[in-house]
Amino acid sequence: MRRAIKYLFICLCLAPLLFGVIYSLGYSLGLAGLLSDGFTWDYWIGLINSGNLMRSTIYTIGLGACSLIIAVMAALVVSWKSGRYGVDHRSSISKSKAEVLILLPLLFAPVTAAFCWYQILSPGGFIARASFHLGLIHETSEFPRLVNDDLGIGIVICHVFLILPVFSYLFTATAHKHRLHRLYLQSNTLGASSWYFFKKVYTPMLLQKNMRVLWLYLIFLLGTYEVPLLLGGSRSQTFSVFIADKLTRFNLGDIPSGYCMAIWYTVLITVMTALYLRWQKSILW
Amino acid sequence: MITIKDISKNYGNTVILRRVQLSIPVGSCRSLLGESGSGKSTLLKILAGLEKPDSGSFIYQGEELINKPAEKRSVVYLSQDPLLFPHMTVYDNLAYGLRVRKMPSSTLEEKVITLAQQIGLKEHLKKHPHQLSGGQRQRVNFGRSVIITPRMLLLDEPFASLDATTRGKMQELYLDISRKYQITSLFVTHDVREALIMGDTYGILRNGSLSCYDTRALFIQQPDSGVAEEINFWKSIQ
Amino acid sequence: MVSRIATYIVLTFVSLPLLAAVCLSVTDSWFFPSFIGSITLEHYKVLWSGHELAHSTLVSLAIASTMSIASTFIGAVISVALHYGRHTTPRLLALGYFPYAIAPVVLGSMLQYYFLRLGLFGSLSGVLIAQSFITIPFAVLLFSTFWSDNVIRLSAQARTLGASTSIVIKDIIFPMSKRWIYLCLVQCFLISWLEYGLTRVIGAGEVRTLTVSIMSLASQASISEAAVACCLMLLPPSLIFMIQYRMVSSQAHL
Amino acid sequence: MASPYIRLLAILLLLPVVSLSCGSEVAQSPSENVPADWSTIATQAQGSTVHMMMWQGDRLINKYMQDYVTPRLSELYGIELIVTDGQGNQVVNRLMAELEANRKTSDLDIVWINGETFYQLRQIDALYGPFVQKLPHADLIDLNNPFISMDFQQAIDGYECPWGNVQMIMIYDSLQTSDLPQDMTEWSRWVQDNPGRFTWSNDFTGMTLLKSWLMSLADDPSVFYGEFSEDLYTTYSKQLWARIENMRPYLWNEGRSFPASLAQLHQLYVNGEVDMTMSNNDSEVDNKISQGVFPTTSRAYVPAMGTIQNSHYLGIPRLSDNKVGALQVINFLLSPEAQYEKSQSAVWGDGTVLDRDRLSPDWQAKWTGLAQRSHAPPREEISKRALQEPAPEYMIRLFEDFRKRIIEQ
Repeated sequence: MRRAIKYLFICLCLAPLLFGVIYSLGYSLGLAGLLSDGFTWDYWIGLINSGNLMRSTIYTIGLGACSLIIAVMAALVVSWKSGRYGVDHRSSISKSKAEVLILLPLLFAPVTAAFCWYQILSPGGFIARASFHLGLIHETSEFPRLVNDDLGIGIVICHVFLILPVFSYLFTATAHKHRLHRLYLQSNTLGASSWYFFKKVYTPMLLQKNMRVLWLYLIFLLGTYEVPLLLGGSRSQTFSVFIADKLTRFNLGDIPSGYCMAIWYTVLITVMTALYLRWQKSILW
Repeated sequence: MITIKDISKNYGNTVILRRVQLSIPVGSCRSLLGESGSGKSTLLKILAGLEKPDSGSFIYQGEELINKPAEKRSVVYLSQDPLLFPHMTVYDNLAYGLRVRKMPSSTLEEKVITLAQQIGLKEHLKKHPHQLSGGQRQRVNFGRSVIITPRMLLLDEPFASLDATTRGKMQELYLDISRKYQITSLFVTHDVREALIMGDTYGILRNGSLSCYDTRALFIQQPDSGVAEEINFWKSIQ
Repeated sequence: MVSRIATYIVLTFVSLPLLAAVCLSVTDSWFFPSFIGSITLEHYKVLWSGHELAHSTLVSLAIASTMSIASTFIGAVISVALHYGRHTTPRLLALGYFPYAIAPVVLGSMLQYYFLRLGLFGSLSGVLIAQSFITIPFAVLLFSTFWSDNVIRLSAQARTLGASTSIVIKDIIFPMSKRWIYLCLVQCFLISWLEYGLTRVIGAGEVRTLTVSIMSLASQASISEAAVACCLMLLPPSLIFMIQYRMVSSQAHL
Repeated sequence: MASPYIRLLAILLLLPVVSLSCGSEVAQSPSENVPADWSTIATQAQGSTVHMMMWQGDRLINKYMQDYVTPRLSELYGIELIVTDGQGNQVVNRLMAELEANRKTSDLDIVWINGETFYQLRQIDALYGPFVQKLPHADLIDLNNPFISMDFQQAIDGYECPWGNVQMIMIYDSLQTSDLPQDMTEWSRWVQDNPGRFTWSNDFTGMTLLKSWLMSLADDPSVFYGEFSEDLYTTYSKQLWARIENMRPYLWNEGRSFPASLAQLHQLYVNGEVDMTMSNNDSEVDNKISQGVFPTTSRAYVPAMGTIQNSHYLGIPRLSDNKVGALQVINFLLSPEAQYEKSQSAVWGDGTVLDRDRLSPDWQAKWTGLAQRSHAPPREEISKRALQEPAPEYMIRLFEDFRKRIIEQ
């Protein structure tokens, strides 16, 4: 009985992935699908030659990394502020309220956040309207493009919004756990400024302690779909948008290349997850 | 009589227990002297039924226990830190073994109160474990095991984490109660004095091999029992 | 001073989308450049007249509650099987990360064929099964943090006192794991509640949860309705959050 | 310990392979025995459930289905109609996946399709037919009208039933814009005069505009009628891309991106980011004004170069197991009653496919009294500027080349 349940767990974890990859592999090599005419590498070669594989990879990883870096920097500052290093403890802004508010994004589904940010950032959105009333712009075309742009600014903003509370909480908790407050006082008595401590002790220590979590979030960010779908530009597509797009495009001949990309993405994620687990192992096991 | 024969246990290539033999007359206590890593915890877990030996037998009054699951053995394991159920009161902790055995609540209550009196915890029955001191907790742990009159009690350095005074008191209490309840026990410790105080017979576990000594004299003569060193120490400071 | 400004900027940043959602859900004729159109509660009123969004909310609630209870139960059973009375290899648990790491929409696309073959495509049961690929491993991973050395030793102790496995689970494991069970129920509910990709692909437009509705309303540019859906989406997590916050702060007072 | 794991892994690996190879047998369609006479069909359809997949991107259309069609069907025939959301490409994807999975029956009984969706569904043999002539109301259809009997230059051959007929229109705000471009040359100039104020969506509607432009580049648009011609496409698309390339810096966002859907384009228009939007439904402007989405000063026009008029259709998947129910539903949707309801601009504003001369005098009278829409020119007028849909390959090629030559550059 116990053994059976154990195998059930293994199946539950591996079967969806294996089944999916095998079908996709079949499709991408012309072995499955209604329009398949037997084994061929054409779809793979086509995908690589079109540059879409490289472009999507770079674009997706770039967006993920940017979002992560900005969110981490912001979260470091937030956790530093909420830790009240070098500030009187009875400091002004009510601690609990601000700290509760920072958790607000946790309530948002990615699709909700993407929709709201679209309405805020688009050239006809809230910020543009406010700028208009403030006399900063006179018509919408003067407003900088923040959504559906090629750089993915809107995507990054939305991602940062979604993960900022996680990292803020994580950093605050880590700092608390490792008693960085005491280290701070220690470093003060040694004559270091707050900024110096922040730069040389606080940041490196928190980053080092949470490297694995950051890696895990990078993996998650590579797979976000709703945010780039609503906020992304038309020129570059992230993995998931590309895949979903190809699989449901009118051109039935495009479907295999969608499956090629799906395999490439799955392999990438599997390797990254395996690295994460190995990393965890070297520390824990 | 409790007889343990040829118990062996290996983890991979590491030998933990090597053909351990031992016997304890019912109602008496055998002290087992062993350093950490000598295999004493594994031995106790095997006897409690929490781990399976590679070979060997464990016979209580002619009945083979080695293949019985832990809950059917009535052999209670008492560890160094008192493992009290944190979500239950002292009363419920003490009554636990009896409830499992479906004892009617009137007899149960009587038994628990008597025992609580004997271990000096009558005033604390409604408290939760985190409200007790270390010594009190160990007393609950001990009472909880004794109350079901187990076939055998396995004590794994039960007083190691207590301070010297409490420890002394606990030793006295244990001797007192175990005589009253006619408990058969195997008492593992790394403290020679405790081994001498608690045991009727003795043994030393070294790297998975056990030597038994049925009289105090034989035990003291053993060079690695540490008794000689203890005596020399006291002599040297006189 | 600088730090105060920084704090206010961050706080504005995190609260903007909520304000946007609430504003848009009560506005009509939101034409540029008017900041807020005419205020109306019309978009909420339709919810009571059997509007599609009301239906979506119920579907979402039903799916999320089912997933929450079922995954917690199955996760708990698997967890007991893996951990009870022994130390499990972390290697086995590590498998639980894989379905969790892959993008749901990609996973769904790759599995669509099998769901079709099994007749589960575009059905509620299909969506439930697909979501369980994520929630059950998650529940198992979450429960694995419960099995501390202390728990394992306490259950061993109870066994030597005569308690059978089922009694140990009832008397010791269950009461001690209440916090994990609560957490698991909440988290699985939220995962399912916030899920879009798998539900869209495997549900094939026939299982219209709130997230699916928001996406289709947003791409139809039905702004006000999408905003109402967003506000509805925010409700259950806010409630859970408030309860949790109450619990934590009331514990702090003790 | 290791061996059972390996065995398990082997099973896991093999299972999908086995299930894939099973899928290669030829799919059998369910009983093709749809009765020949209508009364039997009607009896069998009584009380059944019909699943319909259609684009649900419009509030009014959804309302028409939900508040009118569904209750009427259950009232008249006891049929329960279940409508699910799915655009053309999703319909193709779904039916194709069902065939790939070797399903015996489809989950869908009716699909709302046209143009390349029809073309592709025919390609993969996913449609049941011919069935149109079985429908009693088919007699009322205006099959002489090439805009109805031909779908993207492909004869419908009874494999899909016309449902509605629409023409592409351009929508503008009469307060903001007065000089309206009438052909591609004027458009280029207009865009230069109004930089950043025009764009189109990278979807069906946007491509329909490109198609209209493409056809207007030829002296006689009718050269595009008939089968796809590579030469024709190459010649005129070269001109088209060159012109768009010139136009590009003056487009919205300097032509660096295009809205992904018509809805996004509508939103740009509503937000005042662009001066024009467009629609394949000539009643859209009235619809959107009545919903409070568009400003009331919005108007529609059809440029002199002409725009594409086309019809949309209903098909029955080959694997549907309730074809009789589907036939009954489609027959109802073709009825004068349902068509009349649908053509009111407050309801949907969809052009009818019925030939009015064949209707009973009562219905003819009713139709004549139908309130005209107020913000778009009358249908009779705009259909003078109607172009036929060219073959579906033009659309597919335009899509691909637009992405390669414009978006990704």
